[in-house]
Amino acid sequence: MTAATPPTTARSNPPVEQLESYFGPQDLVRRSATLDQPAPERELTKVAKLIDVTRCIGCKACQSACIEWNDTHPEMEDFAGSYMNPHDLTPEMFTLMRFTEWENPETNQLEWLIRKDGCMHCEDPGCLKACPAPGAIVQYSNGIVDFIHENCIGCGYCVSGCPFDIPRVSKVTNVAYKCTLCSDRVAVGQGPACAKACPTECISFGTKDDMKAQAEERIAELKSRGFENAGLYDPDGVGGTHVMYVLHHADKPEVYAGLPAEPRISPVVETWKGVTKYLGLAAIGAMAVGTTLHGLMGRANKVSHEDEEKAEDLVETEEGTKR
Amino acid sequence: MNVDLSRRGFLKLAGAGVAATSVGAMGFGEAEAAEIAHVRAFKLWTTTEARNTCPYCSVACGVILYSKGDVKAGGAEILHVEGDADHPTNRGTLCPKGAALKDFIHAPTRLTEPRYRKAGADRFEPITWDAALDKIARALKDDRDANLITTNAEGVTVNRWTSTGFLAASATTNETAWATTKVVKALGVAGFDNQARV
Amino acid sequence: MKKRVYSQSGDRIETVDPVSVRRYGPWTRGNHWLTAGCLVLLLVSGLSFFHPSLYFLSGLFGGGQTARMLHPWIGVVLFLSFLVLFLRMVRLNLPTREDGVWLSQPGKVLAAKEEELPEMGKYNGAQKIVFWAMTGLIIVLIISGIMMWEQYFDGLVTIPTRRIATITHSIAAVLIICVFIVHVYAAIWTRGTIRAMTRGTVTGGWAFKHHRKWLRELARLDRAGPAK
Amino acid sequence: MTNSWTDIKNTDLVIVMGGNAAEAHPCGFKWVTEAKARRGARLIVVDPRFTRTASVADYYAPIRPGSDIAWLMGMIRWMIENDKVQWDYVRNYTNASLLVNEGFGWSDGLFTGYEPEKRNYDMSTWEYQIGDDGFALTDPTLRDPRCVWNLLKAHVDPYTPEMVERICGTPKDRFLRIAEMIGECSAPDKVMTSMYALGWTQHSKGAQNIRGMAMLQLILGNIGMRGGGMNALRGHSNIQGLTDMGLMSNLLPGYLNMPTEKDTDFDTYLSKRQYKPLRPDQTSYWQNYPKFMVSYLKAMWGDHATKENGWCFDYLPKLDVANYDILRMFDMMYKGEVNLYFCQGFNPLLAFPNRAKLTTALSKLKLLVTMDPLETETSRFWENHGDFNDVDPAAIETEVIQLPTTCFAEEEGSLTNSGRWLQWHWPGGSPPGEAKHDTWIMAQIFLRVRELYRQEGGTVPEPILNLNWDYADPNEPTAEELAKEINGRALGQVTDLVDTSKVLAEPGKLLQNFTQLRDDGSTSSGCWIYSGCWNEQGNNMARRDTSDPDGTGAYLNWSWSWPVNRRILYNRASADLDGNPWDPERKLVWWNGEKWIGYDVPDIAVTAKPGTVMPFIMNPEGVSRLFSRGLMRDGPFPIHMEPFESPVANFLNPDLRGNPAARIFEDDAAQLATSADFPHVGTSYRLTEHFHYWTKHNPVNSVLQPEFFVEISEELAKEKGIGNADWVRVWSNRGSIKAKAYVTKRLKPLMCDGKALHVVGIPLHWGFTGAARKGFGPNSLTPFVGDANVETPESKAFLVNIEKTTPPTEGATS
Repeated sequence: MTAATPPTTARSNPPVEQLESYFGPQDLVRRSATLDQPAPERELTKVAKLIDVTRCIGCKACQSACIEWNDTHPEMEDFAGSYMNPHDLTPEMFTLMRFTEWENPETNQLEWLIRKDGCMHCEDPGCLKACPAPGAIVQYSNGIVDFIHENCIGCGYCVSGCPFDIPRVSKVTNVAYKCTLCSDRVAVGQGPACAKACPTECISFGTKDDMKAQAEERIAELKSRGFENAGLYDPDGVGGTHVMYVLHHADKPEVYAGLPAEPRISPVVETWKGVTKYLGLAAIGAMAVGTTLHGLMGRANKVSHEDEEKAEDLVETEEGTKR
Repeated sequence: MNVDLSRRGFLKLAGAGVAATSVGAMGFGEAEAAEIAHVRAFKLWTTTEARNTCPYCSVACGVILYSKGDVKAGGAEILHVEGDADHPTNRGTLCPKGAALKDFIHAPTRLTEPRYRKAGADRFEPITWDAALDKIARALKDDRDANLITTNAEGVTVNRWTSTGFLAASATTNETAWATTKVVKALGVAGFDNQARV
Repeated sequence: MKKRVYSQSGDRIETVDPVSVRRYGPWTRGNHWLTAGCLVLLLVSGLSFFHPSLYFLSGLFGGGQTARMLHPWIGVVLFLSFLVLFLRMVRLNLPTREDGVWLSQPGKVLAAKEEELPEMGKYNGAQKIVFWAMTGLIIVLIISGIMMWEQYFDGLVTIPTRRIATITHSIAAVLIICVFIVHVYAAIWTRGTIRAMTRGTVTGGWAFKHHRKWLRELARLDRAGPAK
Repeated sequence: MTNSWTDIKNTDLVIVMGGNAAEAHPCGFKWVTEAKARRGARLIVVDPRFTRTASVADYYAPIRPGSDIAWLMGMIRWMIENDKVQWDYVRNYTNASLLVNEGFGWSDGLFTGYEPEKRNYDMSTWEYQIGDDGFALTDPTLRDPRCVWNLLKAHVDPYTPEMVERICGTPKDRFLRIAEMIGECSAPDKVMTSMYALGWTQHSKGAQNIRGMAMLQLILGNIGMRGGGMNALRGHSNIQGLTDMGLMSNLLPGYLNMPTEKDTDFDTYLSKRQYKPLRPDQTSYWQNYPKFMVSYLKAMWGDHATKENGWCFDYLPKLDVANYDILRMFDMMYKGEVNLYFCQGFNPLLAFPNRAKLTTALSKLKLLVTMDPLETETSRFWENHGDFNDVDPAAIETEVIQLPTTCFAEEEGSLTNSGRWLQWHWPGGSPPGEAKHDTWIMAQIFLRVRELYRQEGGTVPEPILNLNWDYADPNEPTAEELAKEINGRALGQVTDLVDTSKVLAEPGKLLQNFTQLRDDGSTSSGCWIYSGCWNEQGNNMARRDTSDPDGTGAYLNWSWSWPVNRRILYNRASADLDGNPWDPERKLVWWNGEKWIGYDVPDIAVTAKPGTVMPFIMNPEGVSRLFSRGLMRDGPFPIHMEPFESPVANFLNPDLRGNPAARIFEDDAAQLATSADFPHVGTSYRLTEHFHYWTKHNPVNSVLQPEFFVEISEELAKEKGIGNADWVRVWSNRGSIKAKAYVTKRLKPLMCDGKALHVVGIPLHWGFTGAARKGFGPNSLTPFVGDANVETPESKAFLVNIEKTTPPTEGATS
């Protein structure tokens, strides 16, 4: 079997002959609920998806391609006062166009901001940190954060752990789902299905370095059009992401349907998965050890024969000679 | 989606009562032997590709149909449709309609048999191709014989038939269009039009 | 019947020589062991999610999926079971002045020098603490647990609230485990205690030593009561 | 399109007006994105709504539906006033200098020759001054007051920016800003492209809207240029092909036209179509009309078509009216004059105006035959669906036969895209159940009718009995056989016209292209403009060579485009009079001293000397037309006309209603409403998630946009007490629909003629069959009137009212 090469573009035709995937379990850098994950022997080139929001026309081709590639079946909902459908990410809809009609207070112009939402593939993934099931969430050295559904227990901790509110747990299978960055496609040298489909090529895919360079060009072009605050969204708080945005208003990402300005793994989650875990175990351990020691070292609290007699006395005194 | 998992989970649940009281029975070592990390098997392996163009708008994006089975033998089923990256216009991209072409091809409301609705009926009933086509041919012949205007008041041959009309499709091939226009114009149908009118 | 202060209906002196005192009837014992069983299952399943090194415990339930599925349901059973227990026991677990005195001298308690401490009713100060700690923690656990019960209540609270619920749940769980250890250990350390929850009776000596006021009341009530 | 999708990347400025390219043609719109990103091109959107195209535009301006001509004439006025004119182009390549008949003029919104009772113009004055030599007179200095340029100046004079604001509701500052952006493209090295679609065609003066922009593009010198042109985005995948193939009442393949009763014989017919040049040395390519027509008739009736019988000319129906278009046919149906109707892949019940009238009309048929891969509302027009199709099946006597056809994925053949590329495709799947190819169905119908005529005889059976049907399997002609027939072949020996000893094609061989067509019966070709698609070199439509020298976007070896694989029409005009490219950075074709060469197939005889033969070879003048003579029924210049249903009066003449030259049937005229009862302007459009009425059958697209809605401004919502996603009723004088309301900032009231006007946006993708939720279409409301020239219905501007309401009822059947 020929080995696949890493993808450098989103747009190529998929192979129909079998190829060996270019990354696999040997490339894991993180594995959920695993204490002794060995460092991989090799370091893969980081990949990234770049979403240029300024080129996006909100056509939902990404959603369509995502459904088709991943064989999901999102439920048909209703019209709820926006073009956004489904109304939210679901276990069957891994990506979603979020529409915002925003009147720019500086220019008084209407801007229709459309952002493709979905997993950001954080360098420091909150979902993985929160996950209690060993190997249910993994991160490969190329940056892909993937859910291994067979290992998922459906607890929803990833939902709490994610700074971007992405994972969704299915009510049918009780397994969490999210964008895989089309790991199955990337493995054989293809870009993600959404990136391939995107009609205006607002979604690009390649090495993270290439994507950052491309973003720089785009930002320069946007600045020439008067978008002085154009910039790249690759937030440091989560160690950078493998899905990045070019924004016209990078100074206020919140206007794009609540894209967090400074995302990071919540301190609550950090504490829960950090200090609490260890202090908790320590407390339980200490209590167990303490009582055991007390049991071994100290004397048991025994009732003496004398007590029994006293009790009889007491009962008789109190009870008289009734019996 | 993952039927295996839920079934397995269910079986384990059934055994949970026993397991809970019998630590050794299940064995700690066996506890949920974790699946190793893997990516989904690439679903287009061993499929057949056919080059086509999107039937929707007139950008005419190149698409590749991935199928299993033999088209000529009549058993080919399309598993996936994707943009053709070689195509100069779309370069592999597709819009939300094009990207979902597979489910257009397999739409639940695709027609699979000729049907006939009697006058006044509230439903269709199946009809054979032969019966349907004979009915159509007979109706055409009778109406044409009765209503073809052969000459006008001035005696000019006009061979015009206006009591039958034909609307042509906008997504059929040029070749089908040629076959269609040959037949319709030869019959003398004046009320001939196509979607371009709209 | 005279108003009971340190005992409740069902508590009675069964035999005199030797003295045997009925402490818990079969329903109460069943109720207790149901609660205890739930707690153990919750503890085991909960710990498996708490730390990777304990994940193997989920194997006892047939795997993580079932452990995850069962845990909250067991929690609900525990909550309801404990609620019954609570209602049955709450009156005698209301704190009294003697409890303060008793608790203020832990050295004597641990050294088992109870003759130097005030006489206790059916429950001593430590038992009352366990009772109230369990009550409080179970309430916290059930509320926070529901907030993080993905399968049925995924949209109940916002994700930030859910995070707080999660950390609260885990801290409460640690605490309840500690309380549980204390409870179990105290039952073991205080010999003669466990039979109260197995056979339902304790010896007169046990009652005399640990819950003399209770014993006194039962003895008095027995005399005052109608002849059998 | 004069150009192609891939060519758009060469532009400097894109104006999307009368269309919504990002939503309706997302993958084609990619090339706008590409031009923006790579060339720094700017994008202007002019639309009543802030569309998804507008969301990525550099500049947006609103416009009232149906006021585009005033806007465009205002733009032309501004260009002239501010000297933003590509003078060399205008002088040499347009008819600016030609002198117009003294009798021609206009007043009160009407041109000379108007006959109100006929709703028609006598166009005899709409002509050039013709000299004794038979050629049109010119004044190259453009001083003569009767030259086209000066008439144009006078014609556009009323359309000041203030007047544009008053008529169109486009704020003056926005209009002027856009004028400046467009004005830059009058420089020879700056190019604008116009992208339009049904936002311009679906008006009673749709053709004039497009002419307005075409004239502006000529004044800017942008026709024939890379990155320029007039680009009709077109609707369906083969709408271009169906038009090219002439599947219309008044057309024959290759834009030949159907004879009328005045064409009493073949020679009379030809005499009116063989245009002689109107200026010296000009090509006037239609002089070859007889070759195309005879070859077509030979393709139809083969050996039966002889010179003696006028090549079977009499077999063709001759029209007594301009057009038996769909509107006329449905009107006739409505009156009980039609018995049989065929809908091949067409869903008129949702596609045509005034659905109530359509339902009544269909109910009067004896037999309706539908051929479609999918369920259609038309095939089930008799079925009750509650509010969504409120009919009584028992009262409808029409018999219906519903035939299942294959779809694209199961068939082979070519489709012509809007850039005129004929692309071959191959099947990937097998037809479901008993579904059959359309070609098979047409063959079966034909063979059975022919058999009946053979057996029984009948009225004029010859056109049927003699139809050329010599396919290997007459039951199902193959795509290859049909394509070759379209391309054409030599029936006799074809020799060079000048050097007759030179044999071009032996009998039986496929023709190289239409230059080998002859009018003596020695050639046949189903569609002359497609000649060359499958010649002796093979199937050129199947070519897949992606090479593109110097990245011009031409892709000459990818598929095949008509005519003769030319990718940009009028490309000769990309070079100046001497044959040098206007913009050296954007060379297309040029004169190398001996011949025309370049990146495209030159749109001129390759040896035609620059300066003598002008670029617009199809026109007898050799130049393009700012003044269109008698070719448009509603005027040689576009003039402002209100929609038939308009909230304001025509400022030129308040007594005029709609297009004075447009046909309207009496019953339909009676149903026209005024703004007294219907104060809001309705407009229809597509959404990117759906394709017409097809994708509502697709569960995926139904997820992406599940339910019918209408769009209204926050202001109108407030006025009517409508909340976002509330149910509303929208009604016109012809019908009523229920929809969820989408209250949006993307629609704003327009200030027109001192009044605040509200637009109600009505998307068109829902019906009562398929996977999506049941819904209505705008055609329940739209008026039954079409464009004066081509009868495209006026679905983009009509009057409605709106109120809050309760949800519709579903009906018993599902």
